[in-house]
Amino acid sequence: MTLAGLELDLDVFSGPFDLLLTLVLREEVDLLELSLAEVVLAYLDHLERRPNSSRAAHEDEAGRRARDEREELDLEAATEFIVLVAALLELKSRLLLGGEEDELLDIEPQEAAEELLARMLDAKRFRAAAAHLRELLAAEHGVRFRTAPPPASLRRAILHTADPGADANQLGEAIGRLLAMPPTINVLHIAVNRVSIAERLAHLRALLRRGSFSFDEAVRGADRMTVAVTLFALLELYKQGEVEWKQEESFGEIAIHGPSRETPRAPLALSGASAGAVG
Amino acid sequence: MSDAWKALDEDAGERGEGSREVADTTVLGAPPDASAGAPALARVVEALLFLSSDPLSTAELADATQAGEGAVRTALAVLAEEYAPGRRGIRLRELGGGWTLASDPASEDAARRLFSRPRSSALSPAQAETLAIVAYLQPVSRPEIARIRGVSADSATATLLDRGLIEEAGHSQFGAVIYRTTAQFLKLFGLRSLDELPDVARWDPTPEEQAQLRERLLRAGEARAGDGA
Amino acid sequence: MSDAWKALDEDAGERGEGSREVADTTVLGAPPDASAGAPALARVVEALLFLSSDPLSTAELADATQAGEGAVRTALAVLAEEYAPGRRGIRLRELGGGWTLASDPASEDAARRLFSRPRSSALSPAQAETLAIVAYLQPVSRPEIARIRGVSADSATATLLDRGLIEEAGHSQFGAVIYRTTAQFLKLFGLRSLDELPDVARWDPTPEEQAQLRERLLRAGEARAGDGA
Repeated sequence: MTLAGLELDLDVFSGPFDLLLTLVLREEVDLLELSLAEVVLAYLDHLERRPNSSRAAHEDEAGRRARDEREELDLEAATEFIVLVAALLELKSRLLLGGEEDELLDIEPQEAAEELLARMLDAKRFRAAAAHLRELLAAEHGVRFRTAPPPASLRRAILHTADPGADANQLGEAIGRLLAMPPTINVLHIAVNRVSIAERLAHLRALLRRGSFSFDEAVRGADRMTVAVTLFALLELYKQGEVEWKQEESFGEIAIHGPSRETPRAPLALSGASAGAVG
Repeated sequence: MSDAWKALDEDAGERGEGSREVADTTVLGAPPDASAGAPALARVVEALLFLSSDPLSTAELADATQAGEGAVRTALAVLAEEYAPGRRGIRLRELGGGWTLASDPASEDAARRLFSRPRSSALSPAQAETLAIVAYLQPVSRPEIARIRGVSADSATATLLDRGLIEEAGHSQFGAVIYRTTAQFLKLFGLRSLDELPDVARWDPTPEEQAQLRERLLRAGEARAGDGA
Repeated sequence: MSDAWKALDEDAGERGEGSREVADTTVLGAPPDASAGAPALARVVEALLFLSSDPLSTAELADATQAGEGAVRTALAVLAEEYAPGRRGIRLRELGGGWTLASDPASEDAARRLFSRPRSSALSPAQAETLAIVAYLQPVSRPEIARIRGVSADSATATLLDRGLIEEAGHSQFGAVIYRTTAQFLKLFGLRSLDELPDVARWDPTPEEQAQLRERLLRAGEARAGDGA
């Protein structure tokens, strides 16, 4: 099962996968118009279809067995496909994002191959280095270190004579770093509506300050993405112990309020939450 | 030295612990004639005493080594001889119903010089940030530290606790551990009190802000977290 | 005791570094009957190694004991012999830029029974790969790690941070957190320093293999219809 056998029938291209790849690398097919998800789906169909469709009725038992063996997933071809699609995805994401790496877009097949090669070598190197590290760690199996603190008497003695050698200014510097707001990133060129968790956290905290509220209120008029991110933010607040909630029945209203020590934490029916909120 | 150990080993055998001794060596897989060093069981007991920060009873040692208590007592006798006062920098002591290794008091001056000096490794950025948050906002909870830093502070917190710069100061109303700095912290940073912490204004990137330090740190931390997500 | 140290120090100073072996036997080495125990400086060094949870460099030991580095090295040699593998339940190791005492692996079974948890779990493949990238390329940013691995390294990075094997080393010019390995990493992996990691080029494919790979990639890019099917 070679990749050459993969026939595609897409909006912008009809023909074998190999040809598509060539055309993309030569910029004869616009990568931006190509749905890579469709390519992947076609490949999966291709994998599923092959054994049944190709099995001839008159084949004898031995012939069929030999054929079955041949038709087991060819790992090498599958790996190659994944590597190539990954490369296409990266090229496409660069096209979509634009920016400083523009010059890399005009790459020739030769350059594309070189870049892929460099990447595969890097991956191979560090996989091998990782195996080495695991061996080192295994060789140290059973070696333990003492972690006990110094005895109390010695600790008191140490405190008594400790040298004031540390600079308190580094603490002020650290606070200064933490006070700096991150630069606002220009996201105008991205069409997708962006909702940040920070924003939804702030929104929920603002609602919380006014008292209790329902999840529906929190996401009134919001799109699905905002609803999802809001739910995620709510879970985060719950994890931090800043909110508690109650849902009387599946798909029912989720009542949200600040923490009270009396109320035990109740698990949230997630399906109910999203369905109730989105619907 | 090894002769002394061997003599004890033989002695133990003669005293009637022989059968256990054999069982020990079988279990632990050491050759019966450990001529180069301590007998196998004594070595394992020594390692356990070395690793444990609390005294270990004979019963605990017997459990862990799967040897008899008699054999463990023999091993402890071997170690007691080895660690007799004046022989080593470490002593074997019986304390609170158990056995423990402790440094020889003769090394106290050197230990004080070693530990009272700021450790050679400076604070990592993560440690400095965590310590700064605790110092300026104390008491402060672990989730707050994580919110301000935008990443988990567990490893940095553990190191600061380990170095005695911060300590636990109870729990928040939500059950999170809260932290404060220690007297050791003041001493090492040359501060008489927390009031002497340097004024943050010098490093403040947006000095015109009037809001409280805590609130501003949380806001910036959340902005960073939202940015990364 | 300070007199004894002083004497040792002077002695070591006179002999210089070249004659360390001679110094071992004639000055500090255990007398033939071995009944007297380790010499004073070796005992203090032993106590400091016992007390410290981090490896101690020769310089730190010399500072704390107020002895010369030569004398400290001699004392370490005495201890190294005492703690030679197979002799004791404790070993002297040179790790992470200094000297430290560690348990002998032969005691691992008993230690696991006593402390009822394994010393440390092995690394997952993703963690090992991330650690390898940090170890070889440090300081390295999170996006760089993700680029090399081809997948996000967030969870592996968090685990490695939490286990104290890597730490933050500031921020890149674009604001990404950059990482480096810790002394703990060296210690747990049995390395004296990062220099002991083998050259990463050692795992490169041969030029022939690389040529073959390049060939295959090019073919995949240029293959025409009609080749297969």
